[in-house]
Amino acid sequence: MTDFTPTEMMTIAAARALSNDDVCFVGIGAPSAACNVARLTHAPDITLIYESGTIGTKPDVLPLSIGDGELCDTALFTVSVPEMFRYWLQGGRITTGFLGGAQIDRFANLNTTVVGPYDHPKVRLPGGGGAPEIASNCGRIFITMALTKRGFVERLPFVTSMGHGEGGNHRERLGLSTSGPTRVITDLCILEPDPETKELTVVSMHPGIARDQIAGNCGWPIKFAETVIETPAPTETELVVLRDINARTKKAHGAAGKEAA
Amino acid sequence: MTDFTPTEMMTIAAARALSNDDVCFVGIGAPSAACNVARLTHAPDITLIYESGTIGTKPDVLPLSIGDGELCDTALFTVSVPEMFRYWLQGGRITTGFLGGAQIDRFANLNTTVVGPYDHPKVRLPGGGGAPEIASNCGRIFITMALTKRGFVERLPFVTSMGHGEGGNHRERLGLSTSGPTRVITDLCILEPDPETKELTVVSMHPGIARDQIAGNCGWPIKFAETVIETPAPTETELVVLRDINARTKKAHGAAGKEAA
Amino acid sequence: MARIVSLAEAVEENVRDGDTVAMEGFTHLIPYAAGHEMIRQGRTDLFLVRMTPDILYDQLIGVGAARGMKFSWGGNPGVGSLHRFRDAVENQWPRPIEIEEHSHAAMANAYEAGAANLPFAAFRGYIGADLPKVNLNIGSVTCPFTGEVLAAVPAIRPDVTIIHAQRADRKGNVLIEGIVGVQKEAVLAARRSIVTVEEIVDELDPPSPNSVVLPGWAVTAVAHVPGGAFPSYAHGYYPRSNAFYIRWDEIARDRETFTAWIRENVLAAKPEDFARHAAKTAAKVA
Amino acid sequence: MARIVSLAEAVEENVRDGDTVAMEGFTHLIPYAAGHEMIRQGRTDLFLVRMTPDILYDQLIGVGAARGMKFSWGGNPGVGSLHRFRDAVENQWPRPIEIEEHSHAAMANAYEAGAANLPFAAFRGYIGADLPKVNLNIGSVTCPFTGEVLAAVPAIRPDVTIIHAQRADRKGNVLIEGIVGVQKEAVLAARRSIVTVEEIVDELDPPSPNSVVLPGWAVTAVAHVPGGAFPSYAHGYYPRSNAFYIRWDEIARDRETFTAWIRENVLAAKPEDFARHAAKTAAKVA
Repeated sequence: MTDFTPTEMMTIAAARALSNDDVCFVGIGAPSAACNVARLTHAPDITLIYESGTIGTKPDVLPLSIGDGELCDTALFTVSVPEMFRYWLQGGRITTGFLGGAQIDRFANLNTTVVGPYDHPKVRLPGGGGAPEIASNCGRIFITMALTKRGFVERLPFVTSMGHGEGGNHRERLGLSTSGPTRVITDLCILEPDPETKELTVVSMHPGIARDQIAGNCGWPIKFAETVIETPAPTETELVVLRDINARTKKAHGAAGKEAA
Repeated sequence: MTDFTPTEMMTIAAARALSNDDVCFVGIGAPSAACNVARLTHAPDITLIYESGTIGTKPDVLPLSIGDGELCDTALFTVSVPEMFRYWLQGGRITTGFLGGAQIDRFANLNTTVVGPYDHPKVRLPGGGGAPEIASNCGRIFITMALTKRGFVERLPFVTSMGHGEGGNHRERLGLSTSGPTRVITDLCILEPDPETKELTVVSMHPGIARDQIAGNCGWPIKFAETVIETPAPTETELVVLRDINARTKKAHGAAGKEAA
Repeated sequence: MARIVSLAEAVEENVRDGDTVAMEGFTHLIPYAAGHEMIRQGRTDLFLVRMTPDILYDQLIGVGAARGMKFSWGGNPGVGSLHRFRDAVENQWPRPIEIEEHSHAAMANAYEAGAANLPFAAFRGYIGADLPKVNLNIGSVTCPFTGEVLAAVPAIRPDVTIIHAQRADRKGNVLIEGIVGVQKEAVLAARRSIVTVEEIVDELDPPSPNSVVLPGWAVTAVAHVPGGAFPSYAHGYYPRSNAFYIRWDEIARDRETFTAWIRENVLAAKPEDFARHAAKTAAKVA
Repeated sequence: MARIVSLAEAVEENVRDGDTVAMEGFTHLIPYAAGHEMIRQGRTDLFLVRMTPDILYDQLIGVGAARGMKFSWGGNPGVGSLHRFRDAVENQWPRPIEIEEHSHAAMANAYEAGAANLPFAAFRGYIGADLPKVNLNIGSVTCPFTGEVLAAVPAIRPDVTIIHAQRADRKGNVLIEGIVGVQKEAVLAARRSIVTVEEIVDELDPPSPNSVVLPGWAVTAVAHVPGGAFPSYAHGYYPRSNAFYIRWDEIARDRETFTAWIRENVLAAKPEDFARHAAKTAAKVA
């Protein structure tokens, strides 16, 4: 067994959650790496969609932006952004949406908008982008974020996209028939909403991680499921595929750098 | 001067109403012939659009249907039908719409739906197709129809598409800012709505046509403008162009006929 | 993921008696072979949806397969009436038919709304027209910002949509080119879909990254039926048989000639017979 | 009919102080050269509209050209914050900026409604999200058939839309390929439009009949600006300079380095300077 970093474990755990039949709406960063590792390992026929309009894309290097040329070059086809949001996302054709965020609460609501009051923010974050409708229109949502006290907070200053709202059947009460966040994959553990309360609960801990390490990195008193398993360590294949695509990506973006103005 | 038929005069008079700057929504039959004669004579840069989605088309032979392959082959580009009706027609980008119909009344309302009651029609006609929205969304409407008592009627059994409604400022009252029918070109004469009442009024009579011939072919007591001019007879060029395109069309559709099942 | 099957299998599995069926193709790429297969399999009580019914629906109505039809223009393009449609509406032969009539703009918007998973479509339409007086499915909606009142129609959500396209690859990804009509919207609006194609190829190879493609995972069944759009046409394969459209006027004018034509050309025929039309026409073009 | 003019002329004639200006391009084909020309011509009090503001609007905001901005994601893609945007929102430097914030779905639908000449767009959105609490331009509309309540936003109707495209012909017909974003909708929604292009050719020659084309009569001005999308990219011409996006983080972090960069690379530069980037990058690709 090779050594691996917590981020590698997070990406690989996220990749494993995807299957061959998934139609996946991919965000930039960790989700993009996870989806492409899945495609290059156990889910070769997975359909990857980026909100720039590229459908069925198979990038050889990970994009820096959501609309890198590589995504279009390797896509089955590319549609306009209005069509993407209307026919494909709102149309209910996406099985799995991947989100990340600056902050998350215990019901998997996300904030990527502001820290502080909206009108006089302490920190102005980029905003929601596709997240509010990804969160409601995809069959289910996976979230990847490193587990930190700054990120996993007791109360969000702003709900950019809804997870399970106030918990319980809040989604149903708002007329939603999609599942919402079913899994949060961090660098230390995997969380899933409790079936009843919908509060995020640790269901799997990554190899070598202790309970107090997890509790100490979370902004609320985190709960553990009755049975908590150990996340299987990355396999040799998974690590090689991930490191290869990361190396190709670094080389590609680095090369591009040299000729830049 | 060559001899010409009333239908040729009608088509050529309609063609003359179009200019180089027009973006024209073309119907099948007489409108299609008129628009292409205009394009092949005085308006080479006219933009012709057929509701099948073909934009900037330059057919060499006239289509039998609104979606013949010739229209797509010679178009600048071809869009989906929803886009055609949303971005291009409703978008307000069409200067001139061409309509015909089974029946018309004195305010240039048209019926192509039923003769007799809607629920138990004596004759079931094809229906409106694009007409209701062509009539309201184009900058102005031209209508071509042969002048007959069956076609030009006192009262329509069904208003498929609105012309000037009950006359006067009826269009404005309904919130329309487009001009509606500004000219009706028949095989005997040209009619235009009276500036005040909007009642169709004869403004030009084709060569050799007498007033009582016109009055005798109209289902309501038809009015003549204070000054009625004579429609200039077709020129040699106009006739040659019209007859050429008709001959090419007949040949093309005839040839297609021989191999049919 | 689309299954690649025979046309008979595709219709057996996906079209049920009583279904709301949309068969689209705006003059181009009309799925005639699929319609004939439905007649052969004796599907009945169908609610047919199509902007421009034309000969295909004249045939389905004439054999009594339809309980109703939603449409916006019911004629034989450039030729005249649909005699079987008229006979059904005017004389209830061979059975009465319920009609829901719209404008093209309404139908196009309603399919678009269906594809977008919206319950209704709003548009600037029907102003001063009589259809809203006879069609309860034409309503209105008020803009919450300007107070303007717009026409509204319910989204079209067929049980099954059937279209014809140029080609598919072995994963069931479909390419449509030329006059693309409302086919993409009609497929995406439906619960199930059948696409008949001229060719099945190894590589789909669309000419542009922005070509009109339906991915295999958005289609239920793909069937290889060369010539399957005849007497309509397939851009790049064979032209429209305008002559057959003209001939249909005689065939359909009379109940007996119509019934005889159906017996001979539909009931006693097979999907493979369409290949003959395609090949024949293609040869003329070349 | 589109006039083919210099970029300076296009901006002089079509962009006015106080205008609502949409500059679109979803990562791809972002009209940087046109933005720099607006800065050189000193346009001010602009209300900027763009789904993904990115570096282009960071520059316009940083020089104080904008009174407001409507947007849905204001970051440097894959890199981090837009420092000039943050400085304006957090510290009102160099002037306060009014923001109207939406989701991508809302913006895309609002452009689509603008292109379709509708006053508003309805969509399934913002459920359980806080934006409707802080943005009065998010309303709702009720389906007249099902009673369902949907989110609604006003259509976007810019005074002027500016985009970059691959090529135009001499009549001003424009071809856009690859990641086409909302550019077509943004142009059709606007009163006036400017398209900068990599090439002007004799024959537009789209690869498919269904390619994304804007006809010359739907465009106000076309300007030939090779490389005009740099550091964004033009599919088929030159790739995105991801490295410049990364470098921007340092340049923009500090008011002085930003101002110096603008002085040197915008105020002292010309549209023709973009050709250098394009050529250089293209050479690397070949």
